[in-house]
Amino acid sequence: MDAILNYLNMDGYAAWVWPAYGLATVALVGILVQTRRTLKTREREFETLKSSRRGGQA
Amino acid sequence: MDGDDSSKDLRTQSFSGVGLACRRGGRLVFTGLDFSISPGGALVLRGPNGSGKTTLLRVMAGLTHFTAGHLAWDSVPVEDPDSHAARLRFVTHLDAVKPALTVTENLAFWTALWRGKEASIAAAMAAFDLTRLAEFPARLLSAGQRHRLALARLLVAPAPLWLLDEPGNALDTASRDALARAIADHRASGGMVVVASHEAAFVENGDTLDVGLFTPKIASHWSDDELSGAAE
Amino acid sequence: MDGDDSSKDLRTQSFSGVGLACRRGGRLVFTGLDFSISPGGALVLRGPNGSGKTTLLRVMAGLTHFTAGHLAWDSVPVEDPDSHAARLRFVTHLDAVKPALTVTENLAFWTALWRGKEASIAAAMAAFDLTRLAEFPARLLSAGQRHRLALARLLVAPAPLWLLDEPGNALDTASRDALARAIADHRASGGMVVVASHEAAFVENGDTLDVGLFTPKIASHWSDDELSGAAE
Amino acid sequence: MHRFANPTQFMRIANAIYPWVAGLAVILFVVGLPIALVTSPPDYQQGQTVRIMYIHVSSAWLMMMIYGIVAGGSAAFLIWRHPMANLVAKASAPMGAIFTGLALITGMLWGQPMWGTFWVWDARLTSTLILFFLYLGYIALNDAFEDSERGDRAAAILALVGSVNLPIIHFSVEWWNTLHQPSIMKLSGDGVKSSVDGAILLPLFLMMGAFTMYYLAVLVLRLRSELLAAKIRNARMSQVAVDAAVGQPAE
Amino acid sequence: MSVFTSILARDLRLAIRQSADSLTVVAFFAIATVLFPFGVGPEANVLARIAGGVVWVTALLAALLSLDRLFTVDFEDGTLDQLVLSGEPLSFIVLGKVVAHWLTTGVPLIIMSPILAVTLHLPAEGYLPLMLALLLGTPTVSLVGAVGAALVLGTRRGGVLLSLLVLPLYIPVLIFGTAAVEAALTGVSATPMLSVLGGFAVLALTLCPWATAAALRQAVE
Amino acid sequence: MSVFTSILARDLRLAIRQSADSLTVVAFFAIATVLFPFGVGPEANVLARIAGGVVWVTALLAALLSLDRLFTVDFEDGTLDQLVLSGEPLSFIVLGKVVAHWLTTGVPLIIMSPILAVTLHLPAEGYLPLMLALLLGTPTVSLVGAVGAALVLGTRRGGVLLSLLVLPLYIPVLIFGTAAVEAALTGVSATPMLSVLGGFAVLALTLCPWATAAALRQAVE
Ligand code: HEM
Ligand SMILES: Nc1ncnc2c1ncn2[C@@H]1O[C@H](COP(=O)(O)OP(=O)(O)OP(=O)(O)O)[C@@H](O)[C@H]1O
Ligand SMILES: Nc1ncnc2c1ncn2[C@@H]1O[C@H](COP(=O)(O)OP(=O)(O)OP(=O)(O)O)[C@@H](O)[C@H]1O
Ligand SMILES: [Mg+2]
Ligand SMILES: [Mg+2]
Repeated sequence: MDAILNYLNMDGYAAWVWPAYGLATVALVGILVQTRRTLKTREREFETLKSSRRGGQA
Repeated sequence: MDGDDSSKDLRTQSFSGVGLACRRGGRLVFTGLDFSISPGGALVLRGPNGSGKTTLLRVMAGLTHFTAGHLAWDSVPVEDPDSHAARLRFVTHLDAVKPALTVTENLAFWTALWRGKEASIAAAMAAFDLTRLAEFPARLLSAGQRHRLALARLLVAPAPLWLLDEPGNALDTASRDALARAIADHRASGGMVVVASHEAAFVENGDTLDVGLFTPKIASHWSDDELSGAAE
Repeated sequence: MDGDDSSKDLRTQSFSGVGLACRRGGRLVFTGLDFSISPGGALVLRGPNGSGKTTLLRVMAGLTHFTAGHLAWDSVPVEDPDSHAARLRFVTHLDAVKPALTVTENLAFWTALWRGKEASIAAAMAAFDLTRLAEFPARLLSAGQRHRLALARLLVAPAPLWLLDEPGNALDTASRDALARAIADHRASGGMVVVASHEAAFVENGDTLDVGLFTPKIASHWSDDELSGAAE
Repeated sequence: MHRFANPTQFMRIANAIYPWVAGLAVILFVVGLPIALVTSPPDYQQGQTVRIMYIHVSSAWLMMMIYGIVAGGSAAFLIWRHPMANLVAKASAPMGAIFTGLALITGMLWGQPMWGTFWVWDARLTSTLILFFLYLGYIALNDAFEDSERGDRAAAILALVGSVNLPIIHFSVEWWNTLHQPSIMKLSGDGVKSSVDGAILLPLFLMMGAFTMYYLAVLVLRLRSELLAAKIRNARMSQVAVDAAVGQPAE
Repeated sequence: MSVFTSILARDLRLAIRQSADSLTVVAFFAIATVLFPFGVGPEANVLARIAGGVVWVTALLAALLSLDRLFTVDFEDGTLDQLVLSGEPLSFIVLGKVVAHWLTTGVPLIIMSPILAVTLHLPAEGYLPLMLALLLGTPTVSLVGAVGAALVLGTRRGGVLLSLLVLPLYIPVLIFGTAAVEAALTGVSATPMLSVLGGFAVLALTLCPWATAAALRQAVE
Repeated sequence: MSVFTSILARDLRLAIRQSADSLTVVAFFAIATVLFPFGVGPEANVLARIAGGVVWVTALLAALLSLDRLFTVDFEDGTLDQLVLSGEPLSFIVLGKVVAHWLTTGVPLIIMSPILAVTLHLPAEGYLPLMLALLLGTPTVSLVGAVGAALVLGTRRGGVLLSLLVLPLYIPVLIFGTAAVEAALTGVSATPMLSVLGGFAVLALTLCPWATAAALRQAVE
């Protein structure tokens, strides 16, 4: 337990080290999520467009 | 310095385009368009509003990029936009007149830039009945007078090719005649003229090119074919 | 709310001016000018470039201040510029089109401002062959298409007096016919039209007013007589 | 070059490398993070704060590499008008901005314990901040025009002008004497020399590799997404404009 | 009021369609503020001393820059002719445009201000008065600026001329705006300054639309 | 070179004919600077401490405001089309316009600066370095600003976007400019800073006309 706390404390630099890693995680995950989400919405939009056009032609 | 003596070899020059295509705002305005003008020749661009006349003139001037085809001057492909620009004058919808300068000063600036002769300024003003207005600041001119000032630029320094976009706008009858005369004189000395206009009055015995007679095609940067396998 | 039912009483209205004089940039553009239009009437302003047609139209619209004479509506002197403005539509050289809005959105804005009916937008677009362009952002329009959009504004909310400054500029033949039709319809329902144009095509059986047939006079704030004893 | 100008061909290659770069990114993170955070020793001077370096230097490296790609893509776009090159630049720029932000913030978080201040106006910090604003300017310029193709070209020119900043960022520590650390790597006659211990270099390289692979993988996704948007625009436009007024002979 | 709302709706729609616009006003505000630490040096106590003043001055300059083109586009494309001829009270139309301007630029500035105050080391108790002062002061800024923008229509380099006309009129707003922040920092109540700012806003609201309308009328003559 | 001189002559003539223009740039410079005592308070030592920075920042903002319309008018009235079609190297034409801009705005700013420095209580030994730094720095400001002005042609509210693009690039000029004043005040030689400013100017002179020309070409496309 102490070892873990001691590790988390980073020799007193916890307030600098952990936010750095935290922000990096947020940024990397954020970009990925945002990218995938727009990709998914566009895929869906494209499908509906394609099917509606096919419907129109029939 | 070649601007100075370009008037001499007006006769030997021709201008043509082959297979031109142009895209604006994601739509193909024209495609597979050919034209050719020989010395002393004239070409009248016709077509309903939005058919691509202005676009074609800008392509001919080397201002707007075209997506296919090529332009040729004396059968040599046009490559350097600057040297192509030196052999043409373009009158657009916008008249490039500085309201704060007088009529003479406006013309003098372009004469200097195009290395024309000082003396030609007076002749150009006379041709378009601007002599009385010579010392007027351009901001006092009416719509038609301003447009005449823009037209007078054609005469201050000779260039073989004139591109005119609806040059009759806002002109009264006398000025229309003056324009028709200027065009005839230019052609008589071997120059070439392209006019986009809904009225034919200015050009005698010119060829006619109907722009945009086909259905416009959609064109983003890529056709659907090119994109087909891209986003799966 | 009087915009709504103004269409009813189009027939009863007339518009006239007596002894108008106007000074621009220190010169008297016209003086002692009279005109009068009755319901269903039309007036074509003619004159060479710079004779004062545009100036007269702006005077009629209440935009430009005149130095002598007066305007009358149904024989009542025009005094409040806002209520005068409410009974006219003015198409100028500038087309007041917002490039970022679609054709429909452009028209919808003016319809709302002039308290016109939503339904008239579609009719106005149809009249000037804009229906197929309805959802296009105006920036994609060619010169003539933009001008047609400006003209379509005439039809979104009725007003008895139309002032048109060179309405034929940049229009193709079909659009010119559409404009002539719109003018004829407007007159048939009792409206009045003033057109400044170098071509007569748009108006049948209209009166003609020659503007600026006299030599323009110099006019500072004071005449030479008034100044004679002042600076000695 | 022209082979890559065709989106289908380009994406065929991109899609082929996608599983590899994505997989590598995951592996490098899984291996690198524990080493960076736990097993690597603290620095004798900087103590535990050295762990910030693994993120700081990786972000800084990536922001510069991405800017290089943005500038290169812009050049290709302006010279050969390859829209695909522009698309790569456009899809990369927001990521570049975010990594620049990350480099700035981690640098500040490191600066407070090391230099006693979040910020000094030295050459490297200033030029990094300018890079951040260049990214923002590129993005803003790109969608400031009503005609999106004009936005593309204007932003591409800005990207090229801004590339002057890249060597300044990199060499600033040598040209001016600053608080900031000099380069870890020195290329000399007999190969790459480093002033830093291998125990610190290993996690650093793992993290830099992980970041780079991550960028490449996300870039492929973003390109797919952009091309889909182009397809949607095509489909939309053809619906609106199938019979759109223009070009038909007047009956 | 339908005039007011249709103008407001159109201007808001234009602003949203070109959303980069109000973002760039905020960006100018941020960048100009951030220039000061470069120019003045990074010492926290010096910066804290001038923070309130710097935020106010740059907010005024940012508002000014965006006001520059409030009527220009409408003037140049002929829309202004048509608005004057709409037959509706021109001051209502003006009010619609000014409110749209304030919503798209003033409000973002207010939201942004505490963040910039942090970078200039303003003590925390100054944030709220700063935001309140901006909230009460920026409407005056937009209203007075509209008069100037209408007056300079048709001049070349309108922007610079505009600042010459308008900045002197902003001085009272600036003085009371910074005084409100100052007061809060020294523990005095900021209410008197804030109520003066409110008074300015009411005064501007009654006078400026009318004056702007008159200026627009002569611009189209 | 005749292209260069005819452009220069025309732009100078236009500027003189509308002499209010360069006067208003100077006026903006003066008023914005004078706002600071109002915003920051009149204490001489605080003002003296920030004087160099404030003069530099307001000079940059004034230059920026006037740069906004460097090409706009030519763009909107069709002159730019014609200049691109002049058949002469566009970068020469650009250089002519930039030099005209610098002569009509940069030079008046330099002349004006010591007067404003007095009102901000800058110690007398700072005047000469301030003027020299402005003399070496303002050409860079005009040149870099021209690139930005060309890039934002055709956007609405170009001015604000322009500042987003250009102000960050001014930061180095600002840093070395104020450092030169600072150095003189602390008795150190200002020469190193001034030579860096000179270096920036040379760099800008080689790159910017070319980049501006490219931007103008795509603007008229
Ligand atoms: C906001 C503050 C900071 C910024 C903007 C910043 C920026 C940068 C940049 C741009 C690089 C990459 C340079 C290159 O690849 O050429 C870098 C590398 C590096 N930074 Fe920072 N830094 C900051 C603070 C710090 C601090 C406080 C430290 C440590 C005390 C630090 C240590 C390093 C190290 C060791 C490298 C790798 C050196 C190299 O290989 O070039 N940085 N930093
Ligand atoms: N704003 C102004 N300031 C000073 N003078 C002006 C102004 N506008 C027009 N003028 C002068 O008034 C005269 C009439 O101009 P106006 O524009 O009314 O002519 P027009 O008949 O419409 O000519 P056009 O057929 O060329 O359009 C012109 O000679 C012009 O010099
Ligand atoms: N900058 C632009 N961006 C996108 N599309 C454009 C642009 N300019 C023109 N277009 C489109 O290209 C087509 C051709 O326009 P162009 O101006 O060449 O027509 P035009 O034949 O000159 O018409 P007009 O007779 O009305 O002047 C139009 O349908 C228009 O929608
Ligand atoms: Mg056209
Ligand atoms: Mg007229």
